[in-house]
Amino acid sequence: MSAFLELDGVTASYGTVQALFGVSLRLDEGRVLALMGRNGMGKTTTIRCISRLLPHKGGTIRFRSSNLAGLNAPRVARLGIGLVPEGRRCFAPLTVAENLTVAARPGPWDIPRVVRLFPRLGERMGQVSRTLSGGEQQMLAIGRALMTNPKLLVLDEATEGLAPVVRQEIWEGVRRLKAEGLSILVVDKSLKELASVADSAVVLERGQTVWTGGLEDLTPEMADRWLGV
Amino acid sequence: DGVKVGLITTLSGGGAGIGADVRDGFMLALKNAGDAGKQVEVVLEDDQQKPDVAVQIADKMIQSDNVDVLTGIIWSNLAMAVVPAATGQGKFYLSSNAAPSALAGSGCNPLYFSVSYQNDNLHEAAGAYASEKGVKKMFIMAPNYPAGQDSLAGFKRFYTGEVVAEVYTQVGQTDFAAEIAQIRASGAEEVFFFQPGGMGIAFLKQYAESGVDIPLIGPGFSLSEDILPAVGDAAIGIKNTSHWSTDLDNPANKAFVEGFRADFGRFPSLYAAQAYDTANLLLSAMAKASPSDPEAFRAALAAAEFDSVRGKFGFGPNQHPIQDIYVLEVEKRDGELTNKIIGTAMTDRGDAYAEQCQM
Amino acid sequence: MADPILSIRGLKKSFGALTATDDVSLDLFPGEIHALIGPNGAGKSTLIKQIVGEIRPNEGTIRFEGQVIDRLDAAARARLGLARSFQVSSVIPDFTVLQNVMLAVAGADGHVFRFHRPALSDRTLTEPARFHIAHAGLSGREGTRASVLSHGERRKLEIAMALALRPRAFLLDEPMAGMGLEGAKQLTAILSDLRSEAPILLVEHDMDAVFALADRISVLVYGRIIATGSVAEIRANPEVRRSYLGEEA
Amino acid sequence: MLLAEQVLNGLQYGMMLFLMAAGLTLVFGVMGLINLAHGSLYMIGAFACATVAAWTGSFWLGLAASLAAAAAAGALVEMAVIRRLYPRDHLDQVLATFALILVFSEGTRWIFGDFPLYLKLPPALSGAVTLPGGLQYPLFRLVIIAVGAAVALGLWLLITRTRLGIRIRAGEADREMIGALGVDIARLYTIVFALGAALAGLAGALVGSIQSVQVGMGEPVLILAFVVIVIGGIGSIKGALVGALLVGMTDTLGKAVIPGLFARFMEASDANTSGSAVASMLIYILMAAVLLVRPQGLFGARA
Amino acid sequence: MNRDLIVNLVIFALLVAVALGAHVAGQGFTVTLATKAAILGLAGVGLNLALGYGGLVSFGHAAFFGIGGYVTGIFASHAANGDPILTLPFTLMGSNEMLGIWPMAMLAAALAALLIGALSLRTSGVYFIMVTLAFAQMIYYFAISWPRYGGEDGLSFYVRNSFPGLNTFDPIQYFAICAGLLALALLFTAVVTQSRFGLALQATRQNEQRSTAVGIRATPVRLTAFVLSAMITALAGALYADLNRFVSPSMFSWHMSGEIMVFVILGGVGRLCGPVAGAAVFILLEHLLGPVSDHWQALLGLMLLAIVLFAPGGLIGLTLKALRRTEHG
Ligand SMILES: Nc1ncnc2c1ncn2[C@@H]1O[C@H](COP(=O)(O)OP(=O)(O)OP(=O)(O)O)[C@@H](O)[C@H]1O
Ligand SMILES: Nc1ncnc2c1ncn2[C@@H]1O[C@H](COP(=O)(O)OP(=O)(O)OP(=O)(O)O)[C@@H](O)[C@H]1O
Ligand SMILES: [Mg+2]
Ligand SMILES: [Mg+2]
Repeated sequence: MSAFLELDGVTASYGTVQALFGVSLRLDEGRVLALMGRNGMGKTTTIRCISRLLPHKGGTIRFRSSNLAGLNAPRVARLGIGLVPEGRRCFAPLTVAENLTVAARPGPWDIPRVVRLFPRLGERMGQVSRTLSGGEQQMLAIGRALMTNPKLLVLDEATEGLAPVVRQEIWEGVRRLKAEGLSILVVDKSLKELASVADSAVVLERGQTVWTGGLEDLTPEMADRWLGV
Repeated sequence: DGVKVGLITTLSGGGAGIGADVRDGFMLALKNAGDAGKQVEVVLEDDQQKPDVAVQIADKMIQSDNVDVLTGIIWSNLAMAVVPAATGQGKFYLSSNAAPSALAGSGCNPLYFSVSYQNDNLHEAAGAYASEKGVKKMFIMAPNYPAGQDSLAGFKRFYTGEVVAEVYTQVGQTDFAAEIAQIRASGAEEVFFFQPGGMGIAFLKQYAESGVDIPLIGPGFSLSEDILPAVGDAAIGIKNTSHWSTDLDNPANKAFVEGFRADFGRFPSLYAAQAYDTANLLLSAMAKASPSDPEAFRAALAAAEFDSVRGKFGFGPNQHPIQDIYVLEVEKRDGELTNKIIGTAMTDRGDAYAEQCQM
Repeated sequence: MADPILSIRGLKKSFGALTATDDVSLDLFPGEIHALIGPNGAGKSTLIKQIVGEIRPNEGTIRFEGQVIDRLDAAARARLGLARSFQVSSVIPDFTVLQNVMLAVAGADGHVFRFHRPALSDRTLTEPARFHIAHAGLSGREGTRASVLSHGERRKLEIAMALALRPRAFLLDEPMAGMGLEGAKQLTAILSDLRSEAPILLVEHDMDAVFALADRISVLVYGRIIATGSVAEIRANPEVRRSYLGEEA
Repeated sequence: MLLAEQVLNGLQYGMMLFLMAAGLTLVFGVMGLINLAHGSLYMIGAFACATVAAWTGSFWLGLAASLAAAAAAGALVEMAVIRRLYPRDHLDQVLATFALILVFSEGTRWIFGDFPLYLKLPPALSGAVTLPGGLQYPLFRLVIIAVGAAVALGLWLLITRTRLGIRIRAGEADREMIGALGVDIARLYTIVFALGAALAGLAGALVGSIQSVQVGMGEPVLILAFVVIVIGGIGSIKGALVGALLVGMTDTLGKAVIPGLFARFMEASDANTSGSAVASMLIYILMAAVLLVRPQGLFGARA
Repeated sequence: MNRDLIVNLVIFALLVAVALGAHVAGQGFTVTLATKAAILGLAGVGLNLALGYGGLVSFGHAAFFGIGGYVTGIFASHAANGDPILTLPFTLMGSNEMLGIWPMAMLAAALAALLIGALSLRTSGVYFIMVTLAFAQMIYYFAISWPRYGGEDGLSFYVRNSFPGLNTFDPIQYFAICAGLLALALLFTAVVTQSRFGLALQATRQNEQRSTAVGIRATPVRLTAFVLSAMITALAGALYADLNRFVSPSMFSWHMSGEIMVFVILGGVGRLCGPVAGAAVFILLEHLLGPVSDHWQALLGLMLLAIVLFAPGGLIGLTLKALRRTEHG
């Protein structure tokens, strides 16, 4: 069976500065993959390559058996990748409702369903997102990605800045989404939570894949070496 | 041997049409003069209608091209920059259009000749005409800059009736609804307006649409042949004052108008006529003297012995024209709009500033 | 107990119908880390913005070292020694890490109108700046432009700039966010040492850090402080557990 | 009566300004592009209308041509030039569109010659009508009020009520992100830019038919359009409309009233010149005053 | 030496070399063109301090350029006719000494900039662009219709003002004066932008919120930069007036503001010699294309377009990039 998402030896640079030196990973349909590594190791850069915000230099990226090399960001997104980017990036001058509808595509996720997940957003529908609290913006970013009804959800530190109860709800939601068959690529710092949802993990070190396996196989020494715990 | 002429005029932007007439009129005269015309070498440059550019071009023509004579400037504000620079460096300047009052009075200069008309003249003539016609109440209007202020002052100098309203519009204004409303409410018998270029086109079109039927009178260049096609039939019948017209009956003018139409396929405007006269004045002086002998050359110019398209033509003490000024009316001739002469507003008119000139 | 360094009384701020800060009173004493926790949108950042003078409260008074600072603008408050970090990193993107921190040093010593001496060779700027960069765990990145830092590195720069202000009080809005496990551990150690220099008002959703660091915790819900107490007291508070901590108590 | 007419003139002039600014509201206000060549697109519309009307004798065909020509020029400009500048500093747009002004102005003169063109209203729109109250008022000025109002309503609906509008605003806020969510913003931008250009062309044809159709006609339009949009608050259609009406009223009533006021305490002819000097500064004084009180314009969101 | 410094020196040296070469070859007018480039470059250097380093996109710098010019014109014309410029509150006589006129021009512009800046800096972004434009337009319309100094016709003063020990009418000597002042202004800008003040100014441009949070109030910093910038541009205006022996309201027009801005962007925003390169190239193109075709402005437009599209960071950005590429092999 060919993988749902597969990266093989991907390299990439920002201008003249190389950031990825060979990232490989594989995510099968309906699974959750954790992407891990210390600050500045290339997690976000990898995600930018997958969603074509940064064209990669070498290696291959395949998603649902298309080679992504020649495609632009909107095309790839329409193939079914929903991105929750690092730093939220809500559309500041748009209201919550507009943020949610701006890129919505038909499917099970609609506004009522997002509001059921994040009741707080329901209370703030008409507010421009610039003035939302940090956590509210994070909820909005997740809701916005879900509204595109993706096949692959990419979460880059999506629980950053959320209150513990909400964070628990998000993880609960992730588990539910996984149960519904959605594939998920997740970057997060909470090992405990990742362990409970991720089927496998990839660790990056200086822009390179250094380890792949089940999270339960990650020994404390490895965690200390690569993640600093 | 020959004379080198620096022709500085506007060849780009909105004023390029007038510049084209100046250039074409000047060149036509040289062409018509045959061999004599070949003695004149012309350096042509675009002033972009910017005074600083004009003065730099003048410097260049004087310092690098070694021209003997400069001419061609259309706009007063450019002339104010260039004329002192040229005469200050010992070069002749023959104005083919702009002749601001400052250069006619205390600022006059032996090396500077106006071959056109002193700026106030056409406005004065309009005032004289209105008085003579017995118009008792006039509404007068011009843009708010020196040429506009001079124009209304010039009009009032010879107008004896009552000015019911004196309105200054904004330079570059394109909508005249407010002024037209004032005209309608003013109770004036006629309206004198000075609106050069695009402002004039816009005003005339809007006036025609407004349903106000108070007659208009303007200076000739507000209804000259370069803009009449753009105004269209709305202009027919409007009176204006000018020292020249396409139908002036003299041989020089016939040759000029026909030659111009044949070469360029349009009626010449007064700008073209003045440039044509300027070139002929220059040629007449060249026949008698060389610019290298400024005294003699100046005397030869001052004699003004050439066949002007205006018929009789002479200079006053400040080297500005003394000439007749006519009343014209816009008409359609051969399917094209132009002016015809319907009367004379002033005869042998000089200007109001000559006394202040000490040369 | 000593006098509070920062003392807030009856602070109120509304946005239209929403009361984001509702009659909040709070003290920050020398040597303490006072954590402010509460659900998303409770008004924590809004409170910090009012303390630093970025937005004006509708009612209430703020005293800093005994002085009423209600009328001072944000820059003046910063120069009095109120340092803040931003919830969303806010740095000077085209400056290097070093220049960013130098700017903070220059701002703190108040001598901005010097036109003559090149800043980069001014050791009164560069030396403290390098020290704080090292302290925040960014050594080796001095010459890197801030815009190319990774998210976590930028958070560290944010801390270095706060340190460089040599403040009399720190107001930190979610400093741990985005830090990564290792960074969070380092930062916990840094903050723990810092409290002897100046007290900290710490807004944070990372409960590991809060429980490890806080001397006192206040809980803000819908703009109101519903509880203040020690770590143990707050962990035990059923209301706080229900509305905020969930399983993490 | 005169005052009533001047108020109507102010309203009409305001609508005319709005019409001239409408395309720019879309391109600059909503998409956030500094397009100095807006006046050139206006000029292209007028020239296309005049030429086609002269060929075919039909103003209406001319009007259609003006929309088409301006839209085509707009689309071309967007695809060939503007598109490459999105990731850059706004100032590069200033330089690029300044260069476009030169190209368009001289190009137009190249094609159409040095002289102003003839463009006249069709008989159906010309002449004066008598309003209730007995006021004679030019029909085309009423038409401009109507077209201006229709354009305002249409734009407002487009921007606030359609997904296209939301997407464009999102693209302005974060172009990369909207792409990552699957919206092909490049194509949308081309469409909207062309639409803005078409509106500029429409204004050029309509307004040009009662002003002069000549090279350089777009320059005063450019500045006025920016003034209108900025007074109203960038990005707000309602703001642009209110801004336009405010400027129109101020300008018209200023010209009508100020010289008279000055005449009360100075000599008549001085009052006329200095009064009208002040009147010509008035809209800039208005703009400065509005922005000093509300730095984000009347209806602008706080920056 | 670093690359930026070399590029800056080369640009300045080129300008001087062109002028000297033309002088030796007896091409007086080319010297005048180089002088014009130096003067307009100087105006751009002024604007660049506000726009490039401070992010203050002033679309009203023609106001200061024109004030510099008019102060020169007014002093010179009063010197010629002997009337005092002012009798109240103190008597101020005309002058034709450049060294006396320049400080006056800069002072007048500084006062105007203080007022305009203090008001305009309440706004930011495009609003700032438009408020500065508004103030310049007010001055422009005032100048057009104010008859005292010629209104739209402008003011001629026939002879260039004098400078001790030099014959200012000699093109190369006048060039020397302008180039000397340009060099001083460049040095001044280089020093100021490297200083603490420069650090603060550039910080407020990029992130005002952050600057405030470290205790730096943006407005005084910006206002200072705006005033300094206006003074440099006014000096350029004074020199331009003397170059032409003539001033007119077109110096105040928005075209002028736009042109100065174009020089800055063309050369490279926030680059020391950017405005000089921009002005020089613009003038060179204008001069070279003029004779090529009647429609040279279209060609000029296309050339500018090509530069924006293919040279991000302006001419200097392009040069630096090319140098970097050759260095990397
Ligand atoms: N826009 C950029 N330009 C240049 N370099 C960049 C840019 N963004 C990131 N980098 C560099 O690329 C490397 C990888 O960064 P990336 O953002 O992928 O890290 P990360 O693993 O997501 O880190 P974090 O946990 O801090 O978010 C870092 O060294 C960073 O400095
Ligand atoms: N300018 C504003 N206009 C309207 N509502 C606002 C404005 N600023 C903040 N709010 C609202 O006020 C509430 C408090 O916001 P604040 O940012 O203080 O929350 P917070 O406690 O910091 O939350 P988080 O932990 O998610 O960062 C939120 O609901 C927010 O949407
Ligand atoms: Mg990251
Ligand atoms: Mg917050």
